[in-house]
Amino acid sequence: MTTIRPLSLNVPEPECRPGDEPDFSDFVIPKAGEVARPPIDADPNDITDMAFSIIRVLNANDEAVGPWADTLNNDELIEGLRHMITLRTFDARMMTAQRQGKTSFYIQHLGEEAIGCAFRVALRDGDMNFPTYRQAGLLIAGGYPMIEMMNQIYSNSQDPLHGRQLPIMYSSKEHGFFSISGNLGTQFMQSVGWAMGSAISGDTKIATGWIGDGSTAESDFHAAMVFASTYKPPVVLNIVNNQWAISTFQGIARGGVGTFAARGHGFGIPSVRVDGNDYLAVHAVAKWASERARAGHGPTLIEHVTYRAGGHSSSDDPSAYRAKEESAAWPLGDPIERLKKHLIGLGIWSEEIHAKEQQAILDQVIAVQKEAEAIGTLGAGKMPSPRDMFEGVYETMPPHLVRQRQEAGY
Amino acid sequence: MTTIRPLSLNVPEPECRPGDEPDFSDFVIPKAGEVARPPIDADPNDITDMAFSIIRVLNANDEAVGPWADTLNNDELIEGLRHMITLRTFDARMMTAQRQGKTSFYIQHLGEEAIGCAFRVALRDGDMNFPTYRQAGLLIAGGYPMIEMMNQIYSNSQDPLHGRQLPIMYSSKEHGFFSISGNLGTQFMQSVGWAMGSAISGDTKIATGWIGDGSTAESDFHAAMVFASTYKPPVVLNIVNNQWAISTFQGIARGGVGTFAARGHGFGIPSVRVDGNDYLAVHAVAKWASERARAGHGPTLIEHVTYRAGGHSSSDDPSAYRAKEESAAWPLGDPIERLKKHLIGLGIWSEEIHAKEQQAILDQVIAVQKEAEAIGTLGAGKMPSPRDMFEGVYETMPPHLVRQRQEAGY
Amino acid sequence: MTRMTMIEAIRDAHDVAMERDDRVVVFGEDVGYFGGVFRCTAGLQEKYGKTRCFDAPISELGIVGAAVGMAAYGLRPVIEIQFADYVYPAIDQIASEAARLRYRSAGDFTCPLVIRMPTGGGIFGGQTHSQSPEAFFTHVAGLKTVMPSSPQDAKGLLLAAIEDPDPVIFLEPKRLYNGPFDGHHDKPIVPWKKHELGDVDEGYYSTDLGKAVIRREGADVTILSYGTMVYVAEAAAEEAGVDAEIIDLRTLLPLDLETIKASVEKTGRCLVVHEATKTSGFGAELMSQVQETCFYHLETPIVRVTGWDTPYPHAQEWDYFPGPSRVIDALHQMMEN
Amino acid sequence: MTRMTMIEAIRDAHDVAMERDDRVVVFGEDVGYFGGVFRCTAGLQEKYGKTRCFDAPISELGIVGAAVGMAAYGLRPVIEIQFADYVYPAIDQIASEAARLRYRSAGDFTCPLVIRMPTGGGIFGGQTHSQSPEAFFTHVAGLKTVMPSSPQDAKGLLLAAIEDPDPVIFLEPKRLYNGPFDGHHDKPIVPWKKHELGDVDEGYYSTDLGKAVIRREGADVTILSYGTMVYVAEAAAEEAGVDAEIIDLRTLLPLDLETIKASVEKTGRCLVVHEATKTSGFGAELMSQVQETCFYHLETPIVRVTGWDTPYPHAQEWDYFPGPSRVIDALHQMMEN
Ligand SMILES: Cc1ncc(C[n+]2csc(CCOP(=O)(O)OP(=O)(O)O)c2C)c(N)n1
Ligand SMILES: Cc1ncc(C[n+]2csc(CCOP(=O)(O)OP(=O)(O)O)c2C)c(N)n1
Ligand SMILES: [Mg+2]
Ligand SMILES: [Mg+2]
Repeated sequence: MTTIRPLSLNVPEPECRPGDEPDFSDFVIPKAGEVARPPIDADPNDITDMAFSIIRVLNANDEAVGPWADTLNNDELIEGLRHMITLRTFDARMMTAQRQGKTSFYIQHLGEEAIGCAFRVALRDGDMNFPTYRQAGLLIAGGYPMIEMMNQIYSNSQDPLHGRQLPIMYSSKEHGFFSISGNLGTQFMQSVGWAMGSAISGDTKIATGWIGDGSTAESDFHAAMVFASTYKPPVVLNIVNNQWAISTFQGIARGGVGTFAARGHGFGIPSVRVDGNDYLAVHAVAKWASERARAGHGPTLIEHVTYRAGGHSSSDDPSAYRAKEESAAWPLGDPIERLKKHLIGLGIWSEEIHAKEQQAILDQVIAVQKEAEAIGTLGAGKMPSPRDMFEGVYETMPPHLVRQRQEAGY
Repeated sequence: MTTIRPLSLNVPEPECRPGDEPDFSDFVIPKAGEVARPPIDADPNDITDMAFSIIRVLNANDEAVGPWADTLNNDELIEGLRHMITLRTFDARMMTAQRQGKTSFYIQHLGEEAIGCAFRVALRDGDMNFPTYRQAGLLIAGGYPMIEMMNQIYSNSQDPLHGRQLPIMYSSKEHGFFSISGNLGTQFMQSVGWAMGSAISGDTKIATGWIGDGSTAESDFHAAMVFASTYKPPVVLNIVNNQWAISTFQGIARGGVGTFAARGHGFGIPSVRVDGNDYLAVHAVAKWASERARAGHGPTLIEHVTYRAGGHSSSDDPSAYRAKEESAAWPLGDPIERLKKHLIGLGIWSEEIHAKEQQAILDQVIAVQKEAEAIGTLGAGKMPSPRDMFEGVYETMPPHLVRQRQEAGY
Repeated sequence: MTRMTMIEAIRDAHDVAMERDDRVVVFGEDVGYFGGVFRCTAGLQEKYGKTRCFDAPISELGIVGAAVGMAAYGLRPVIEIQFADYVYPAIDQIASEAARLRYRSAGDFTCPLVIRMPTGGGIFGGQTHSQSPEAFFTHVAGLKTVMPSSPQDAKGLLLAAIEDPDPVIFLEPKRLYNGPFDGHHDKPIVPWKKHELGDVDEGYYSTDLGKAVIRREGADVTILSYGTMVYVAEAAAEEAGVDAEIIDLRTLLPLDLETIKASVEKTGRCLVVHEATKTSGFGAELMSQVQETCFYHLETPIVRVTGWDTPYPHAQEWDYFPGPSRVIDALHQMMEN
Repeated sequence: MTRMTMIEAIRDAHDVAMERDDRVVVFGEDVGYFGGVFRCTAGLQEKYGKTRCFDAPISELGIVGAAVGMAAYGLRPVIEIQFADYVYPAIDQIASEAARLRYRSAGDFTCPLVIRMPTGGGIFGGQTHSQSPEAFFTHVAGLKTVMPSSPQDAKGLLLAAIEDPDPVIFLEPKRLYNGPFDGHHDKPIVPWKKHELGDVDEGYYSTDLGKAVIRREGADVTILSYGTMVYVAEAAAEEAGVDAEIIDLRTLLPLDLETIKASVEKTGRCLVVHEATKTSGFGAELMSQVQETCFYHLETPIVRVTGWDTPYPHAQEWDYFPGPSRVIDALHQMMEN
């Protein structure tokens, strides 16, 4: 018989708040190359341990080691580095543009560039990504014109979304990038539905779903897992664990389980964790999971372990809720630095080339930015017409909207 | 490189549809007594295997064996048998009353009586259950007056819910039975919230949440697991896997994972399966889980493995979607038969006593039914006043409802 | 022409659509093997196979979310929410996603999707098998909302909804599934077999969304209604001996304002009848639009007869349900001024 | 009296309530350590501890569902939905559970619960940071719906909501958090510090739910509004030179019909102004009730000025937002007839 003491509520707290010493000592990081690479038709029950380890390719000396290495050749690696530099440069410019009042809002990827950039390379044209607002790497690496992105961010007259959407809520069917929703989680379930559609149609295309650590608490996450578990559609479900929601650390969503990847075990879905700051590892895992999907082995759950080095968005100041030093203390380092060092180690890159490349990309981004700003920025220059506000609510405008448009004077 | 074949959708099917031979050979049933009984503060990670086995106490000869035995004395066992007989008798009478048009709807427990009846005995007064429509055993075993249940079923003038609710949607705070919602799943999350309230208040009361196999697909299931995993409130979360939703077999909700209990592993919540047709096993597990909760060790997930021997509700004819023989073929037998044989084996019961007891209970139920029907049945006799329809929407009736009530002529 | 129940007509519409277009897929709770708790999809799985008609897990969110994804892929999902009362878990996927996908992607992605749901009371279903949530949907830009009142309309409107390039909420008055119902719950039930509106055209045809129909011509008062209430209004007009013109809206959004306007300008009186709760019900929008467009023709205030602002009770079903007597009272009161 | 922003007034209301009543617990996304993305709960965790003010997982369903359970237990949860646009995942727990618990259990269980959410546009938040979903809530029997327009009202109404025995939806016009806004987005921002309605009583007081307030007396036309639009209406009346009586409803349900009736009977004209989309918006209900109660006093049709029936666009924010010029046009048009 238990003696009865008063109960109390457990409210998890992060190791480190402003003023504290960052401490990642509890954060176990397996050696690169340590995790085996199972066949794509492995029985989920035989690989449950993968949800508690981390697949890593680049070791402490930035050499590619182990069974997940060698999925990319040198040119592809250099291309990958370019993509990441481009995304980071683009982000830096757009953050500044937002601060200058050229747009209302921005979300950057600082520290998380490897994930979208590497993943996209493992996909085929025709596959569809259901991204969060922090996966523009899928567009950059997918060759989506930067000018379209900027026009969207500036809500100018050339904005492909006609000024209707918040900045960075891109959409491009052609580039396999599903329209971003401001409502967290919804796209995760939709990615499973899209993949079910592909399977029903006897197609060969696959879908990828994306969600953040905090958003795994949303209902859509569960629905996606249930439907993926039951119908086994060709979908790769990605959790980007960048350690923080907004001011809320990942422990509030994760609760009493070791990892987010472990959520997959309740559904019999192969679930793995990958070093999200390791371009090679992300690509290898993306390749493995998408091959599984395409071969008809069904869904895979991937937890990308990374760190949100910047603020949540242009509206957020992280120093209010986490130690400034935490970012520097993050043990998995910086994805661009690591790939750069790897390429230098391979003898196909150097600090000089890197500096030149950065400058070249910066020039390119600035050139595109000039072009976009010449068209217009939010509220200045050429803007989408107010008339357009009434278009596209339905394929054909119903009478009541026509009346309203006329009432508005358009 | 994978060769690309057209994809196809996996749609799970039950082993047996009307016309097929029932076949439960894939259904692994561990021997009674086989599963160890861990301490209540066991590390969830050390007992994950419990989600893939089944805790059973009564063996093939209906003897109580193993570490989960001996949680009840003889009188309590006899009392338990009486509760189950009472519930089954009550159900039979009410099903007939519904067929006779004395009420609109009914849901019976046939084959599942052990679960609510045994569980309630392991709880204390003050604890709160958040039941489904198929857990009236919690009321019967909790001493809730049968007359109140019948008045509610008949929606007569003495209906404690004033005729507002569908039959069997009982509510009794005094008896620790939360108002039943017709919307599946919602109560599961609320049970976690209630338990959080108890913990926040430094109380010693615990909550239990109840949900069906099919309803685990609902969003509320996920929310409940997330909040339980994070705040570790004193709650016992029960999944009643009776193999069927309505016409949909449990495989559609369960998907590619072995058991529903395994869902708990993604949350670090101790998760066990129990033979839901074994009164002793259900009680032992309920005792273990509620002691965990009360001692501050947080939530437990329990999958009660049982079989819905009757139709889903009075509106359902299961022969349209499953083989009539399936029920008889169900390997875990009938809870009343099994406890009866156990008591006979103990030498404290006999077929004669059983028959007498059944008759006595039947007489008692019939007496109460007469009493209830003397007051009224749906649409006949004394009925709740239409005026009451406008009461209780808010504590004090706002002006617009007063106007509507007057317009209605009351 | 065949006499059919509304259930048979709905099933037939599915059949015709699936036959004509491989992209049409049907799923929902219990819709596959069993064919739906109301049997509206019976036989479809057998005929078209498990991957075009199948059972879904009990997750309205998942059902709608999956359908949004499939629609974006290029299919034309037709899904069933078992009861309209259970649509709430899916509201986010409907209001934030399905309804806005075309707009927010500037037509890059679209969402041709039909969400069917049995609606309304009169079957002693209590609080959670009786609701009429149409007002919610009409408030969400990007959705169309339809409610048929007969087998012929149910089939034609459902076929039109399936062909529509945008998401359509298709509300089925469950009290009309097997026969018309005029609110006289004590009278014997009339099956569709005995009612001319049970005549359904064979094969393919479609009934335009956004077009109301005049069920009864009249000169003195216009009754705006839809679903079950159309029959209640008809009975009430007869019994009240009032020369009422009864308009069955059929589509709530887009609304056929022309037909409404013409009628109210003719009669000078307007009565709105619906089963849903009163406050912020769709009747409020109807009253507002009539008031906005016909104010100077109105001889008496527009009146609404609706369900009360309470949950739908069980025992008091017929006190809640806005039956003929309440409509008759309203008609008499209106004719007095 | 202290000058406060609406944010400070809301925080103060929490503080006073938590001080007075241990049963008051506060949680939601980012409300704990950080004090909320709009800082409405800043300092509460520090003062009252982690178990009375804490961060919740990102599950609106879970937040409301947990609160329903806590309320049934006996606590008085005050929860925040980070933006009203994100309430949809919780609609089932609100409409099917919180709203009906008292009724369906015949008072055996109750649900004293406040659900706060920043509402409305004017901050370039795009489709998912700008919505005004009040109409949904007013259609659900069992809920009360409140929207303050000033710091003083925000504090008093929030304290009343927390003490209310039933669930209250508390909509906070985020454009008014830091100062009044009359729709002239090109003019410099006025902080509450510079506005008399920024004067907030210290300590405990409460403002009755269900009571509107007349913000401006007038003889020629009654303007019914709430939230941000009250200031737009004031500016418009001034600029139009129309002697308008402006009623700030403050509580949408229960509605203060007496005050509305008295005013419209006096002025003979009624203009309804809200930011939400038009069709089936709360304006429709207001028009209907005015029409039902004041028909014979109306000299002109009731007019509504609202957001358009589209999602809330980003670039075209000021074309969507019903600003002073649209209200002025409506006033002139009404005064002409
Ligand atoms: C349904 C919903 N609830 C809340 C929000 C507000 N919100 C926007 S981002 C965010 C944090 C998300 O964190 P996470 O999922 O970890 O993604 P990350 O930003 O870290 O990539 C929140 C709470 C929202 N957009 N949608
Ligand atoms: C939200 C919601 N969706 C659908 C339904 C309709 N419905 C009632 S019971 C039921 C099946 C539930 O099956 P399960 O969870 O296994 O419980 P059981 O009846 O087997 O005890 C369904 C689909 C509902 N009541 N609520
Ligand atoms: Mg995150
Ligand atoms: Mg079941």
